[in-house]
Amino acid sequence: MSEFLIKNGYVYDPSQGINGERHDIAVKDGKIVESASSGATVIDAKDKAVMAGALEIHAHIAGPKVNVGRWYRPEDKLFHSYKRGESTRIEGGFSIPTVFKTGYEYARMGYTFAMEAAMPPLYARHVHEEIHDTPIIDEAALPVIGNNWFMMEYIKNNEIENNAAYVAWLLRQTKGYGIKIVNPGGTEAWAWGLNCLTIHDPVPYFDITPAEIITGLIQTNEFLGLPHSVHIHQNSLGLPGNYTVTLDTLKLAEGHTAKNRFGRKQVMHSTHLQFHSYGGDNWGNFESKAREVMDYVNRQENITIDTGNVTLDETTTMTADGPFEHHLHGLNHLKWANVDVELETAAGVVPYIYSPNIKVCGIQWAIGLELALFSKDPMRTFITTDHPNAGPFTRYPRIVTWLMSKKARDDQIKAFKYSDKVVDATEVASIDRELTLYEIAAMTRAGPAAALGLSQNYGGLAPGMNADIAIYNFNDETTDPAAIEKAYGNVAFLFKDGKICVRDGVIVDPGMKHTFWVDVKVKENKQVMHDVREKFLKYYSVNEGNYLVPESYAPHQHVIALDATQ
Amino acid sequence: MPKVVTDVTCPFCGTLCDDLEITVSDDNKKILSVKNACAIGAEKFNHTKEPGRVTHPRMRQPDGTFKEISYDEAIDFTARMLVKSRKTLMYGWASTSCQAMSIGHEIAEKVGGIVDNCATVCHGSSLIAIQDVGIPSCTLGEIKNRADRVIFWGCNPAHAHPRHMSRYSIFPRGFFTVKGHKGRKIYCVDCRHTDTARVADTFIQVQQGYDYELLNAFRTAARGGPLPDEIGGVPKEKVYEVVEELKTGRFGVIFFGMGLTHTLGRNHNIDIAISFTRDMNEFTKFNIIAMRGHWNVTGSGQVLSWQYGFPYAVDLSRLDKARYQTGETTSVDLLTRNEVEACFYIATDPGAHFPIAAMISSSKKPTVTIDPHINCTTEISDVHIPVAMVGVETGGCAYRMDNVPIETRKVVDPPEGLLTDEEVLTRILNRVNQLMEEA
Amino acid sequence: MNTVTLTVKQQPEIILEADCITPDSFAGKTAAEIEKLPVYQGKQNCTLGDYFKVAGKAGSTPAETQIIVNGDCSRVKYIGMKMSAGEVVVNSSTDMYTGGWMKGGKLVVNGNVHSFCGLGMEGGEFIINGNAGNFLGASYRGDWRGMQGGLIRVKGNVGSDIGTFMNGGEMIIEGNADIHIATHAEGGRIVIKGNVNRRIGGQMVKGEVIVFGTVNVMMPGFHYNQDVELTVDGVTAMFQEYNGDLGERHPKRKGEPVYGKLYLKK
Amino acid sequence: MVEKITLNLITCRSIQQGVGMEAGKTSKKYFDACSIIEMHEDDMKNLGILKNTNVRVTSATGSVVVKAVTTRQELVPGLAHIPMGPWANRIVSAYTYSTGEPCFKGFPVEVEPAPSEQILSAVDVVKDACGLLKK
Repeated sequence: MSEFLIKNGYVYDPSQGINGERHDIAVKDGKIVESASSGATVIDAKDKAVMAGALEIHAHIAGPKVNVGRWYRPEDKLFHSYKRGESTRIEGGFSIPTVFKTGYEYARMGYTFAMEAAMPPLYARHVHEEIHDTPIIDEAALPVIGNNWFMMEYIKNNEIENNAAYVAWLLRQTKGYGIKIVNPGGTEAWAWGLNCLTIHDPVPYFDITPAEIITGLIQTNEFLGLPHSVHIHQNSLGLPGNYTVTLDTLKLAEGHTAKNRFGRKQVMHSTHLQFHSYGGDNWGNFESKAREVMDYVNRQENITIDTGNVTLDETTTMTADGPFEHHLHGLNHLKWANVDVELETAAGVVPYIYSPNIKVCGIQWAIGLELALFSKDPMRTFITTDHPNAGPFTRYPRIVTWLMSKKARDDQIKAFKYSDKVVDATEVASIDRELTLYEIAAMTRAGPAAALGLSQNYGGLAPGMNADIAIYNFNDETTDPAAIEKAYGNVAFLFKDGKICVRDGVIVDPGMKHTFWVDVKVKENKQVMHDVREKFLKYYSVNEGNYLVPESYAPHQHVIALDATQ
Repeated sequence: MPKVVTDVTCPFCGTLCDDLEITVSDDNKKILSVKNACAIGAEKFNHTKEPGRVTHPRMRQPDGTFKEISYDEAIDFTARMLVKSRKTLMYGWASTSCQAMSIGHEIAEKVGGIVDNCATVCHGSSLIAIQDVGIPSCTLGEIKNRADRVIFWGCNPAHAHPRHMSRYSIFPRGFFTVKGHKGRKIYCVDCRHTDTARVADTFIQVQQGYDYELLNAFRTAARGGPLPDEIGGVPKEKVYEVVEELKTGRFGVIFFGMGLTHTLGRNHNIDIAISFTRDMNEFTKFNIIAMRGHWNVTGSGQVLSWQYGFPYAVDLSRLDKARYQTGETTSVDLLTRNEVEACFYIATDPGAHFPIAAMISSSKKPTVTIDPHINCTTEISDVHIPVAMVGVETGGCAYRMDNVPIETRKVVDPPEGLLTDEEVLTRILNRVNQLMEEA
Repeated sequence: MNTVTLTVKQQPEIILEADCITPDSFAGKTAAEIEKLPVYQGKQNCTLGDYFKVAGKAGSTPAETQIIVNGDCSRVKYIGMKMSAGEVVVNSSTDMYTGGWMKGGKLVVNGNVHSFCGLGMEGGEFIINGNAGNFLGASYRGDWRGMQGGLIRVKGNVGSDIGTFMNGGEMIIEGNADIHIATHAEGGRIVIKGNVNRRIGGQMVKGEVIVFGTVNVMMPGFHYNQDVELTVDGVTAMFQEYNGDLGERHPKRKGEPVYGKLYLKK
Repeated sequence: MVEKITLNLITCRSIQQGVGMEAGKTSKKYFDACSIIEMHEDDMKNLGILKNTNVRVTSATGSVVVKAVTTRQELVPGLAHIPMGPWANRIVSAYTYSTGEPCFKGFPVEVEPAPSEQILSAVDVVKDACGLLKK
């Protein structure tokens, strides 16, 4: 394998505390090494920013609902299909790109890892088929467990060890990475057309509350010592006044301590917090509660969050929060797709236009930015668009620009039709903070890597770590918003596993992607295996023998093996 | 010692039953018995035993007879045809694995093919409708566990999906449906009194071609609006009565088939059925599911969608973009409008299932067909490449009618020397690459 | 206004995709430059000059450019697609997508047009002096934004699915129409001087359909409201007014629901 | 009694057609299952034929000889059914209303007795139309 020496770049690596100092980075055999031999290919990174490959902690990029979003929106591809370069496949789609475009676009922005945030276990094979076909980037997927029948029965009976054995079994079956919770209890209620809007609403029939589910799953997660914490999409998403539900949920993390061998500190990752930081009690008096929410997050150190920034585009919302999508369809009357998944979860899809001419959309845009700008710990605050829910991930360059430039934010505020109302309902106009590249690196590299339990090899540039490196044509001196956006969207170089995959924004190598999954060994558990057998015989529509996702579906698999038998 | 292979998935219809047990001879060459399959599924597995299976590619001669040729010759002929043609229809895919499709798409992207699947003459209408209005739906296990109102509209599962009613929709006892059939009210809407209608509690005989009007009446009734006395032969009192019954259910579902997709209005019939389903969610829980036909037509739609964003009729003829327009890039339109220069068929038989005008057009163009058996298409093709049967002699991923992916299994060895779809397509792709490099 | 005349010199073997035949792409170009504009036959890249003789010179802007096309264009797709100004006159029948996503200017086809013409039209005037196929002034698949504005006038008959998801603009059909008129419409107006087969206004939210001739089967979701006198395209007559589609959702204005309107000439 | 009657034709699957397909397009099972037209007994009476009489079915698109039978999938008078397959497709119109989906169900056909005419095999019925059948 070839050897490289990246010279003269400004290095931003919060994992080592390197803040814009000039450092040479040597690469050999896919890893970062102390020094390169004289035969190494020299890459001149003068005036350029050098960072680790970025990690996407939460996006919907593979699987059944993503694909529904793709195929039921041919109009999203109309005049949005092209081929760039000799070695690439045809790319298509704006808000829900095809797998080829997904891999290429992440790579062009300097991303080397992406987490598919919601994998319905029954559809795990589909998720992995798409991951298999997504070029360049490493991926993993979180099975949704927050409305699972097994889980609800075990937790109701306070059987954490049984639940842990079941989760371990499920991760192995689905080649999954961790525990995703979406609208706990509410999605099961949706199977009867109902919902759980607070964490104390009882789940129909199952006689359990969302609060109990969340607490039980935190205990399960730490019992197993998984690399990632529970990853939660809270109840009451997207509704005015929901910030109280958000605070109630976040408080459930109090008193829990992370137990794992990965250096992960949080016990709860709260995702797309923008959708959960709403004040007011209707769309008329809708306002930002980002400050209240971030005040709590800043104090409570065992929580991480991601933002869910609104990008002001026409997009396609999709979530396992079935009742929310039904609610959204009631607001905009655009086409509503829904799939309830037996014993496990549900999902809905509805197109949505975040128009700069609509007050609420402007406020949502502001809230997403405020979360990042109020953050006191960029290592616990990550940038996402909850792709494609608040906007496509391909808008990260624009979000980074808004975060790094007050001028860019002011320009956008001015462009709103109801600027005054947006300003009144938020604090964004009065925030002077401009994030630095070091902070951006924390929010997109070192931070998410630590939260995912991957900081040993990913998210940093220390010798021994994986040679996933992004080099950008900008540095802390760059202030022109357009220049920031352009540079962040078109890496000068992207190294993946020590190979150059992107050069000047052009894909030059399809890379060697890895699928990550977690294999936990637990004590033999006859009870759980009996329950599995029974539920498959009686209630599932597929045989137990056909549930497993074979390893052939996980290209160049990276298995994180754990032992939870002690 | 004969061996029993369990958890076998049936490669016939979109029900994709995955509980078959198949006994095979110890040398893996013969299927001895098939358990749990319906009559059609059993026939499929048993058919492998039939004598006279074609095991070599064949090329049609000027006198109309076929001559055996080698795989190399057949693959070279195919690759040259694809490279030369400026616009090629690549139709079929419903009876092969998702892995094979993926290779086929790579070929299409190289040579400028239009990839279309059997949805084009089956549930394409449904896909158009879903693109227009979405679809509230669920997996089949949800029906088994929860449904107490089940409507079969324009479909006849007793004939087309024989185990559907026992596995999912009428008879099974589920978690919340411990009474099984007794706890469900079954409706059948059709222009014929079918075998499915016979097991329904309520049969609504609609005049052929009046489903859109009848569903419009259902929607109007659900909103409490006035109706004319009779709609498509159904008295308005019946409409009001049925809609009220549906509202009192806890969980309803509509299964629909080609009685809606093939009749006047096509996609609009599905569109309005979906709209009715959506309306019913204001009163109770309601879902709708298409009774997809071929066992992996859904899979073709899925793979095309994640690779190009469209579920069928994907036009890659411009090489640098993927386009889609049903009515333009759909097989029957392409053929009857003479918009393609060559035809490549795989894993289906348009000769038997396309209107004859399309096949007359096809027969005038260079044509290659990949299929395990002799059929109506192979006999009017220039080259027939026989392959192993997917789901019987080789495995691979398939998607059920509710989009749940299930692995099909290899149960027996294919006849000596026979390649799989994946192998043939890979060799065609390699040959295409070679020819293009040479050019 | 400057005029460019295109004359077919060779028929395409399969079908020609010529989205460059618009005042927008011609503006500011000489005949020689126009000849070099790209057209396609499947994967084969060709130039306009391969198939058309080009004479004259375009104006400096689209608005100052007129294009006259002579010769058989019945196998040419996309003429006038996305045009924003100027004028195109085709003295022939044309194939699919003629005037698709048109924004302004005037497009005249002295012949028939195939399906998907005037798709997603936003403005301008589109005159078809023959018959039109299906999906005239409809939306692209999946899009809820059909015809938004402008005028389409058809001298002859039209196929099915005209004005699907229509949101604005006007369509005047002087002949007959087949099935599915103004399905899912949320605005705009369709006038049909001849007869209609079936399924007018199914799932219509708002908008108007006015029929002078007969209707084979009425939608059960349309309910007679009153008789009204209307002046339509210069003709004043009495019409029966129907509200519908009563099976569909309807917005409210001042507390009262707003319906789609169907007018049948008495 | 009339010389020919006009019926509304639909083409659908049947379980026999499914079994026949899997038995093979050249099999007797397929031929028996698909080279038929299912009619109401009243229509047969009207046409003066008994079950299992060959009839010629003609649409605006074409014409095909099949055998008239009755069915458990009860039809109303005036409605007829040919199982989907090459025989049905000789008379199915390829017009798709620009949706891709041909007119498989709901089109008028004329049915007339043709007791002395032969029913072509599945492959031949297609070859015949394509001009590839050696006479």
